[in-house]
Amino acid sequence: MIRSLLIANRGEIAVRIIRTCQDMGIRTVAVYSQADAGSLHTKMADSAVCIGPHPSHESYLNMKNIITAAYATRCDAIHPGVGFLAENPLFAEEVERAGLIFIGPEPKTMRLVGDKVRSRHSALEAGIPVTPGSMEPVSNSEEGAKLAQQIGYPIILKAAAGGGGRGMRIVHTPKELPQALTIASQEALSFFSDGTIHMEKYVVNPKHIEIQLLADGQGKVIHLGERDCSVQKNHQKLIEESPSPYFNVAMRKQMETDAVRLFTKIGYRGAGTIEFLVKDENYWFMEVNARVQVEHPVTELVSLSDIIRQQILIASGKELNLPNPVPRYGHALECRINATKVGTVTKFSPPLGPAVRIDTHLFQGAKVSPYYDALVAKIIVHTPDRQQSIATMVRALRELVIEGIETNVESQIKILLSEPFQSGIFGTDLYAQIYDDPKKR
Amino acid sequence: MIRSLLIANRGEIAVRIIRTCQDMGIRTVAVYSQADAGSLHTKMADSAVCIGPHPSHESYLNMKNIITAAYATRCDAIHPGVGFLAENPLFAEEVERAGLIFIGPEPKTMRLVGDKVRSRHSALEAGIPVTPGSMEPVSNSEEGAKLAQQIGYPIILKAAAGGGGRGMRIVHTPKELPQALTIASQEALSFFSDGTIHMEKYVVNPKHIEIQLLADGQGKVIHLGERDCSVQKNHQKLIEESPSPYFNVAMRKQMETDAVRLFTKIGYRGAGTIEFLVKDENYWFMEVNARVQVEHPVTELVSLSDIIRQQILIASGKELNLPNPVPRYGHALECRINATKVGTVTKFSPPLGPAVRIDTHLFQGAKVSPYYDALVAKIIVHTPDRQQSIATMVRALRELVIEGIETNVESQIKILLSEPFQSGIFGTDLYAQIYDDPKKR
Amino acid sequence: MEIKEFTQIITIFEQSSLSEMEITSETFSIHLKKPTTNELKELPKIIKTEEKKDDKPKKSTKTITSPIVGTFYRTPSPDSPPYVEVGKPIRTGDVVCTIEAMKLMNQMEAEFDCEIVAVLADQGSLVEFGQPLFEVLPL
Amino acid sequence: MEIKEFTQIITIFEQSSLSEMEITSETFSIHLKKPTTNELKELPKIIKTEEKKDDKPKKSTKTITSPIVGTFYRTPSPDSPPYVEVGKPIRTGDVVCTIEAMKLMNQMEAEFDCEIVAVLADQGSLVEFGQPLFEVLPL
Repeated sequence: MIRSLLIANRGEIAVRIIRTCQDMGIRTVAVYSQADAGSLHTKMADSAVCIGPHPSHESYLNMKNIITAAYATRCDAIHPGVGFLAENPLFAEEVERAGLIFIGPEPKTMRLVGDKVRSRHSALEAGIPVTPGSMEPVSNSEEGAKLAQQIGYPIILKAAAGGGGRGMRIVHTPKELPQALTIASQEALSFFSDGTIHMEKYVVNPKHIEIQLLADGQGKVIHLGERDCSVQKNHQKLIEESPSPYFNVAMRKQMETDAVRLFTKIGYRGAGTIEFLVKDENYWFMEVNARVQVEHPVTELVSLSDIIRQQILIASGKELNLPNPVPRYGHALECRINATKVGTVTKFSPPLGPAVRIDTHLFQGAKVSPYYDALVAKIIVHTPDRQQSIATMVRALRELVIEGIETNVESQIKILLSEPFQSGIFGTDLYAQIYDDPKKR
Repeated sequence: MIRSLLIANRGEIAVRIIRTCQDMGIRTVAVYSQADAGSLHTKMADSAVCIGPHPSHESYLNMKNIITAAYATRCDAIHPGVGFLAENPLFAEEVERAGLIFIGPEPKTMRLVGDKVRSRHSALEAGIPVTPGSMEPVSNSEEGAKLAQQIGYPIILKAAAGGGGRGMRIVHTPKELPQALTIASQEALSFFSDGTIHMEKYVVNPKHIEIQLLADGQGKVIHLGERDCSVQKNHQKLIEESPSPYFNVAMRKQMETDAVRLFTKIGYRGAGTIEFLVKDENYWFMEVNARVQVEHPVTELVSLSDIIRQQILIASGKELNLPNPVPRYGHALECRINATKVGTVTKFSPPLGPAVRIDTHLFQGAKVSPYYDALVAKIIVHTPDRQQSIATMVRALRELVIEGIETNVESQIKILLSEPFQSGIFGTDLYAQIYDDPKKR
Repeated sequence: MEIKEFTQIITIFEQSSLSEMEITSETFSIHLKKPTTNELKELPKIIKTEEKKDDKPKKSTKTITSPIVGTFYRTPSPDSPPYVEVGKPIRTGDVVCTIEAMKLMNQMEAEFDCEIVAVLADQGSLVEFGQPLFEVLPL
Repeated sequence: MEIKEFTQIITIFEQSSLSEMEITSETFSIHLKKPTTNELKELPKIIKTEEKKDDKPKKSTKTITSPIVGTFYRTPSPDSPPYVEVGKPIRTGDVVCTIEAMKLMNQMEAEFDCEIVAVLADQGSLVEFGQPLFEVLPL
């Protein structure tokens, strides 16, 4: 039984986790870097511990200080949130070694799905299509050239240990390949301490679709449907929705079944997501996100569930107690509000009223520092259908007042009102298309 | 087609109506008394017209100024909100005479259901149980004494034209009756310009249950389930929920069917509610509320619908386009936040995050005046079940910050945490029970 | 500049409806700001006739405000001359304008002898309750 | 401009409803601002040793802050005397306390010669990163 929990994160996700803990009667301990002193999560938690100066590797990535803080404040468990240590198997092991519960998958699962090459093998073995590409690391440039010819250009190079767009290189012609391989490998080495690279077919302008899953580690795996996260800028998601506007029912059902099968096969425990690329009538496994995701609220709204609560229950050893399939209602849409210029928030007035949910750590007086993720708020709406969701989202974004910092609100409204977004027929190139980005691929 | 709409109301309900208009692309015109200059609804509407000084009868009840404002700002329709002119058939007629659409039932329906005696007849004719009592006005005190003896004490006297607890008298013994009749009649005369009184059996500590209905006036009548509004203080609702925690399924189904039958029979058009008293295995028709109600959001959340939108669509002549029966999900709970001391709001920070909806006209700097209803905010939560809703509501109320005025937040938390409320087994005496009110009946 | 003058500036600013103020001159610059988190719309004039506030010393004028919501007309009919003209004196009971509400023409009468200084509402426009219609100088 | 005049300006500002004020002239410039409604928790000391701020004129003391999160111990073992005592001088490199983190005892050493003025953390309590442990007077 988890009665007290340390949240090893900051910002809106820490606030969001604290709220569910309050709903469950769980005592909370926040941690913060000196740059985040006075941040909302430190005020909302029952107690707060400063764990280091502003650089992440000395604070939010400082395993020792975090675990010591959890231990000394008599916590039963640690929730890693999103990012930072959320997908670090070493951290999960250290937490468990300290006699605490890590809220997430088992370390060995994190290791398996964290390796792009190994996770592709698992997907293939579970009978899930993967993009054409190397099933082993690319060891040298001759081998790479041969493989690329076989797959057909454009191809994409990825760090085997990587994620989040870092260490990725898209190659359009054989001539670019040798240098791209060298650079990608160097980037992979410096970001992930592992220069291993693998190669895949680069799918141009696909849909980015992911399936949300919950698994209790006791044999029960269920899905909560898909999210469409195709609106991205430089591989960073901007707008997410569920259900996807562009999805044939048979294919969706197949992907859901595939996703459940893969998690069952690898014995997954906890909340997790399987990301797919979708183009026309094809879909390919991309990766597993072994954690809760920023965009989880859209799924919570359409399935009337609380994914953080489910994570905590699973980590407490409870069997999943949800209907299977989980019924889903209406359409939910999320806009990420990112700071484009940091500072102190001099005025904050969130949109309220019907159909609107706000996850944020902003308040009047909040300091938005340049050291961490730019995400300052998530505006999520839930209505019977996509058209109403878009209208309500525009209403909400126009009602939102944030002064003292600058944000991407106007840009988000522009996307929402754009013809391709409204039509629902668009891929990951949408942002570049609207902003006529020369980097558009 | 309604393209522009005047909202003949103020406060949170005006704000709530404006938001739906924004979602639907409808231009809005707010009206305000001089005491409400700078109020949130005047800022959110596309334009705002001052219609009089602070006394309601010179501003929010000033039909001529309101209709002239609608006419001069080229509105297509008027939404009366809750209270003020919402159930006034004369206003509806004047609005229609000016060539505008009145968003509500037809005047003749309002007249029928606004008369307690006539509406009881309609209910009986539709085969709905009514509390034992007079089916005609009580004309004199001898006749009253005979009737009371027949019904059995305690009995309740009501103004035939009344509502909202005004002009009501509970009588426990024959000795009290003559004077009670005189006073009730005088009150009825002064409040409703009609001294007609009728008599009913007084049900001690019943559940107050109401069924929400939508009717398109073209033959389609559907219900959106029930609301339990038993938590009341002096006949004023404080907390509402759906579904009711104390309800046998067969009886609920019967009440829903009864409610649909009555609205079908009287040819109702628009949104409306039928209120029932429930005790043990019995229920009795109480009255029809021929308007949207303050507590409509709990129904909106469990049915993923927008009742204001449906009102506007029905008034535009659209057929109801909702599944029948409307599916309902989970449990929703609403707490009314009332000002107990007025003033200027110096700080306002609403609870946010998962499962929470806020309808309010508060903001930092808002003036809460003593002239109107004390309701300043509605906190509504939606979760899978009642237990979670209560926990989330307590979290939300604790997160709510309102400074500069005083409110009933603490008192609401006390009710939520009380044993009888948590058990779900309580009637309209709950508040008196918790606060050990000597006026407890 | 003396402290007294600064005080005066601040007092002036305080009493004004401004939210922010900045003054720059050869010898000084001043920047003032009020806590403006949520600015309220200024209350319209509440009483039917009241002193007009103005910084400049001036003859004491009053405003005649609208007692109803309606459409403002300066003339009895489209081709008639206006009821009243700027600079002309009028007597108590003289009609100064009509305000149309629900097809009814409501004739507004002067409540005291005065001279019209300015017409503040536009011909044919919507006037709110309490909206200033005329600036007048009592005689 | 004299200090008395500044004081007057500040007093005026203090008593006003203003949130911010800036005055610049040939001879002076002043910028005043009131705290926002949402005051942030005070930042803990960021640097490991820094000047202790105090209004009263005093000998210039410094604070030694915790470089890690852990449990603070003044003694090497439960029945030993403390590493350091108030009023006693210590040398660079002397152990001043241990902080336990994940079963490891981290011995904290003085970085300069000093005298302990006050012990600021409780025996056996959790100390945060940056939390003041000792007030010391450099020798």
